Amino acid sequence: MAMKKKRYALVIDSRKCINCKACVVACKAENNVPIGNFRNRINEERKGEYPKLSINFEPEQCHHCADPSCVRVCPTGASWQRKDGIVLVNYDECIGCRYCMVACPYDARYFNEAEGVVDKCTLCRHRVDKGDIPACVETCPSKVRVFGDLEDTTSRVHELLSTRRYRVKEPQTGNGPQLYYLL
Amino acid sequence: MGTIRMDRRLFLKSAGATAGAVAALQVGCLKYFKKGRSSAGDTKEIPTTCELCPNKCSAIAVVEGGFVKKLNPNPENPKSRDMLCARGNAAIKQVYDPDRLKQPMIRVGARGEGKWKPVSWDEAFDFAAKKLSEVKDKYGPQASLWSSTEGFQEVFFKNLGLSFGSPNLVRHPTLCLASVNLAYSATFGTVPSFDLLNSKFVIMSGANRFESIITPDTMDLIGGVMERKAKLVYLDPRFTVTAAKADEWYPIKPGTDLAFILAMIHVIIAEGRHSKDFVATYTTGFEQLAEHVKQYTPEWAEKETEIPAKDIVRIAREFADAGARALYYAGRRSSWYQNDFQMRRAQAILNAIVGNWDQMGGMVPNAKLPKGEFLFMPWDEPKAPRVDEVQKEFPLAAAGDGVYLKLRENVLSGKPYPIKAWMVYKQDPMNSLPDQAKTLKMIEQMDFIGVIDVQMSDMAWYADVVFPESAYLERTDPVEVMPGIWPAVVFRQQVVKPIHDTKPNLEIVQGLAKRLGLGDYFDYTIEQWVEAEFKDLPIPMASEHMKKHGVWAASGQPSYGKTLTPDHRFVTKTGKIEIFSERLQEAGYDPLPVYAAPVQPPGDRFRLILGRVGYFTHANQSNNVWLHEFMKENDLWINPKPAERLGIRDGAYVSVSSSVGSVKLKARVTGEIRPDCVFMLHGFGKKSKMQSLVYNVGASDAVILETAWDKVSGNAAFHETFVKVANA
Amino acid sequence: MHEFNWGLLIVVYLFLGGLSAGLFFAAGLADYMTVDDKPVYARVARMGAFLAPWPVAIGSGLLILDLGNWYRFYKLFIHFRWESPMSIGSYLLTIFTVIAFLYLFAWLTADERQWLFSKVPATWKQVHRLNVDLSSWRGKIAMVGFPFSIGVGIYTGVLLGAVSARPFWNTNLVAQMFLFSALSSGAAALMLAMVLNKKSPAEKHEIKFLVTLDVVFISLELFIILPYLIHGQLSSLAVKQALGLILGGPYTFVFWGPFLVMGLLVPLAIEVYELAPNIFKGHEFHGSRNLALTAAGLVLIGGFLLRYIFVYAGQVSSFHQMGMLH
Amino acid sequence: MRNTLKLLAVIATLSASLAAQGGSDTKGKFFFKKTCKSCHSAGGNAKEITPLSKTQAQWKAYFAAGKHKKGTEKIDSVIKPEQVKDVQTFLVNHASDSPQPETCGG
Repeated sequence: MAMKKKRYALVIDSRKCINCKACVVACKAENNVPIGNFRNRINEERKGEYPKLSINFEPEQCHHCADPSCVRVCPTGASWQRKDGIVLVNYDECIGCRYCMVACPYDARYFNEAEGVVDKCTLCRHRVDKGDIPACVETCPSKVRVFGDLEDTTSRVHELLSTRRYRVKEPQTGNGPQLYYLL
Repeated sequence: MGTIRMDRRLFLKSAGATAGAVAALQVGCLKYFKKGRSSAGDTKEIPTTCELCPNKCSAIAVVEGGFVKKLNPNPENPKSRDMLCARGNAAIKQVYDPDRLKQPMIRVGARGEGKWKPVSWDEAFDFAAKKLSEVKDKYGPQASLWSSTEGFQEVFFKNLGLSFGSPNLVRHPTLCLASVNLAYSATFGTVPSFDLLNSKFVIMSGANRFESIITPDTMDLIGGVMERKAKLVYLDPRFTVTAAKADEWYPIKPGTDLAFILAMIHVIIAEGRHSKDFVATYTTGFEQLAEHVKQYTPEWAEKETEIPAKDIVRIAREFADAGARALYYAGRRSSWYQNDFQMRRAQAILNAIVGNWDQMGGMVPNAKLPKGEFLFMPWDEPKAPRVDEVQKEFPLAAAGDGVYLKLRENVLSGKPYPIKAWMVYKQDPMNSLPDQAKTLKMIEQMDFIGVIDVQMSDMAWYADVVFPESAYLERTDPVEVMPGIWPAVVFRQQVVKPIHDTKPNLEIVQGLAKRLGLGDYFDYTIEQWVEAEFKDLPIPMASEHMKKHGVWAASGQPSYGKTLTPDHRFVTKTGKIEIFSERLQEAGYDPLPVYAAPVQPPGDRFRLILGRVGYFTHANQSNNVWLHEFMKENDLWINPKPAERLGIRDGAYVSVSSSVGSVKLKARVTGEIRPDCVFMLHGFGKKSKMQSLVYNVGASDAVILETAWDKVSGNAAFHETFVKVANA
Repeated sequence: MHEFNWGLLIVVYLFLGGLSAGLFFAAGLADYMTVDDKPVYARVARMGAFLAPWPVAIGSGLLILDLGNWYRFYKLFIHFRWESPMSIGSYLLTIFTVIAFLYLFAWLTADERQWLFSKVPATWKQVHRLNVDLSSWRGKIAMVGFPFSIGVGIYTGVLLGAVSARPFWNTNLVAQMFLFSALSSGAAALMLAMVLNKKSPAEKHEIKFLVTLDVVFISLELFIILPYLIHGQLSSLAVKQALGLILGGPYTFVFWGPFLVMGLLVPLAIEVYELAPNIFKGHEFHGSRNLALTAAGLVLIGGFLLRYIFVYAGQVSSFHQMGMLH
Repeated sequence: MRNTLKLLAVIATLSASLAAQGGSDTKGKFFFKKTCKSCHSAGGNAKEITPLSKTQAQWKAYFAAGKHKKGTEKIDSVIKPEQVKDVQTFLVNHASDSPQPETCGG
């Protein structure tokens, strides 16, 4: 049976992010992420002087890039990418050289000390493959993240990217990041 | 103490590891490590209800091989808006926390020394019953104090205290939102919900809803504000996340919110922008109000609040123009000053005169759902009057909740009668009451202290016996109707069997009751109790439904305006919305809110202001390993100007002292706070070594907060402490 | 605080890999240098051949130890990933190490070979068959080894330079910089060894040869560092900000002081001071042992610091504008 | 059943003394739910009644009159005489104009 081509992506409305960390803990539980390591995070930018101030939050995790540098530099092919765009680590092939961590423009990977391998956001592939959405997307109180298939023209991500202005981070690295930040 | 560390990861690893060569072992681990990522065969999904904050969101527990692997939000509950916050997600770690109380323990060293003897439940019950009986025999049943915080199983604990014969139940509201509840009750006869999902103009002060706790209000408002459907004006001496997201932020002078509100009312009435029909039909006392607020001009308020008069006028106009869909938000935990009740009353009045009552986008009286009740055998009412003399000192307050700080004063003075035994359920007075030294003194004068808790709180650390309660994921609890705009029924059922030698509160209460000769009053099981409650629910096959879904919500759109019929009787003395309150007047209080300027800190002092961050909020969660990662210790926010004057550098330790105590913590020099205040977060500096992540780390605000309370509600006033800051 | 994924072991490894490449290159070059068809630098070549394989062998060992799962290093050789510098580098490094050992073997005297094989049990017949004289193959081995030594020298730079995520690294000049630094380190190490060899002290013409080689390499390195800095300043904002790490950031001191001045300019000055009178005025070459030792030592420290600065500063550099708080 | 028997035994011994004094809110609630609500509930035989159905004064007047079923029978023929005071206490305490501020939980 010919499967329709898929391309998963996240659309992020950072303005709604209040740094509540629900996504971070949900990810930790869902993926058994060790203490001290994180697969996703919330970047924080504080500016100004009293009383003219601003704070911006920006959730970030693996961008599941179109041409991921982590996959390119991996010497054993442990870092790989599925056809639907999800970038993964094959833990049996990973030798723990950490080249991919150095090569990721988004610092999205971490080294699992206990296992000696590099690990990262899997976009909750085990949930996604069952038709669910990633844990961070699901739990978010203010629904900052929208998950979906860019190839599906009826999807919410497709709609948002067609109708709203957005940016991607660090496109100059040539990675083709697939986390879309709404403006 | 010989305890087995039941960390989940460790367990999984040891389960996955097989004996063999080092490499084989590592490969074995890795195999398991991978397996942990995909669902195993025996996965169960059990709906339950979160207990980590009062919001009670619906969750679905994913259980694999007897372990709670994940909590997912349950979309069926409209009140949890298909989310779980950081704390809700981290509840798993409450179960598998190595610091947890794992068996009953009796103190063997001095109080607070931390020497414990693990005992059987029988020993613990016998010991506590003996001590309680001794106190009862010697001083009477009223010499026992029963303090607790809301929770589905709190009812059993309260009933134990009452059936024991003590009138002295003291609950958390006067450390929380009693002033709000009393002010709205006094005005509308009820505490309404705020329809933030549909409001157009919201003013918030004395609350920090995008940062301090995550509930539906947070989500509704952030959606509205960020999608430009609602405007948010926010007053706070500190630049919080809420301030960052608000349309307008004013660093108001602390304690002057009432002046701002009165000036708004002044403008609205002076310009005739109030909802005249609504005021005429549903309220009483508007004329007195109009006369009363004449003195409170925007120009006067500017001097008090430091908010420009022109902005007050503009905000008042915008607010009144939004009318039915304007809201002055009531706040949540919100007891800051000694005039807190009157400040909240003024908010209520402001809301009333723009006619947002029972309107879409306004304040909506809570819809309720019928629920069955398990009828247990009633006991004699306790005969003695309350030790905190609530009826005399705070005639309008909720007597059943008590007034905590007044109670502590009376216990310390031994008047009107001595208190010699203290039972505590799910509460940590050591950290939730100001002036920890006084609480310690109160502890010292007890003949007996028993604490029921999931973890070794600071209060438990000073107890004589601790009864380990099962975590919520290990219990079945009474059914709860959650009134609101979208009322729902939620059910908390056991997800996993207790992993330690713990018991649900009901069984702890029963164990004690049996030995106190009160067993007959608790002669039922949780299943009987729950089935009785299911009976009157408006749900077909209620029992089956609730066990399968964990929640039931009334479907369809909320119906606004049910109370907007001329013959509707508000639960007030006059049956109307009471702008002018005769009841307050009779009780000797101002019938309309009268402004008195707050005392300002002398030159070398700062006003200490407090706050919460949503991934802890309550002091009992800072030891959760998944949450602790976000903040390892609390710090003192201080504006760069005074910091420079005092030579305080960012990140250096400072001492913060008030008239009652002194603490040390790191300074955070930041422009995100007014120069006349300093700020610290609640929940650190624990004294209990079984809160290992936060033991002696950072500082507890309770140590330096002074005792002060709101005159009408008795609610603790948490922002009335002036502190000196110096390099440590 | 930024987390360093690569630490000191990687710095040492990059340094040692480069050092071997430089030693081999200098040794091979010395072997080829003849005056009137006489191998006047044979002692230099032999010393170089003796030293060259060890740093890279130790370095590779360190690299393997630095892996999260060291026992899986073999996986590097069951895959070939042409896009991954590390994959290419692993093969390059292995071939180079084999050649370097072969070259060393070719420089052994008959006595030395006999001594070596006397340690092998007599029953290991297959091993004893390897006891052959390769001295006539030296030139050929060196010739085959040259591109691999250059390759290893460049590889240590390409490993970093190929990472587009790190603006501090991601310029074409890093590879050359590392190569010339490697070659100069090799020459300096060889000089150090020659001068310190008490049994048969280095002769002036040998020192002159190595000093000359070093002056050339240091100069080339300087001519890469200068455009690296200028280029960076004129480059995109991210690269410019990344250069801030050495132009007014945490690595400024170590870059300008210990590395650039002490590790490059001072040894260059010493070496020019030694060489200039000889070249320009025809004076006899000084050949001061102490100055040679000082210059060589400083060059080695400089070579190490270059890698230290690049490994650490590079990891700090990022395109990220926002803070990295979790 | 066992519960009820025990209950009756206890009540019988206690109620006489209590009825004389103020009356018990807790017991009143129990008797109200047990006795009155069996008819006066949604879908029951009679009109639904809650404490909020009347004001404090109205409840007091109702019990002073002591009539049930529109005056056709005496209240203590429906509620046991010794329980009337408790029920009255409960209803008055929770009447529609009772100063009972809402609380949090419990």
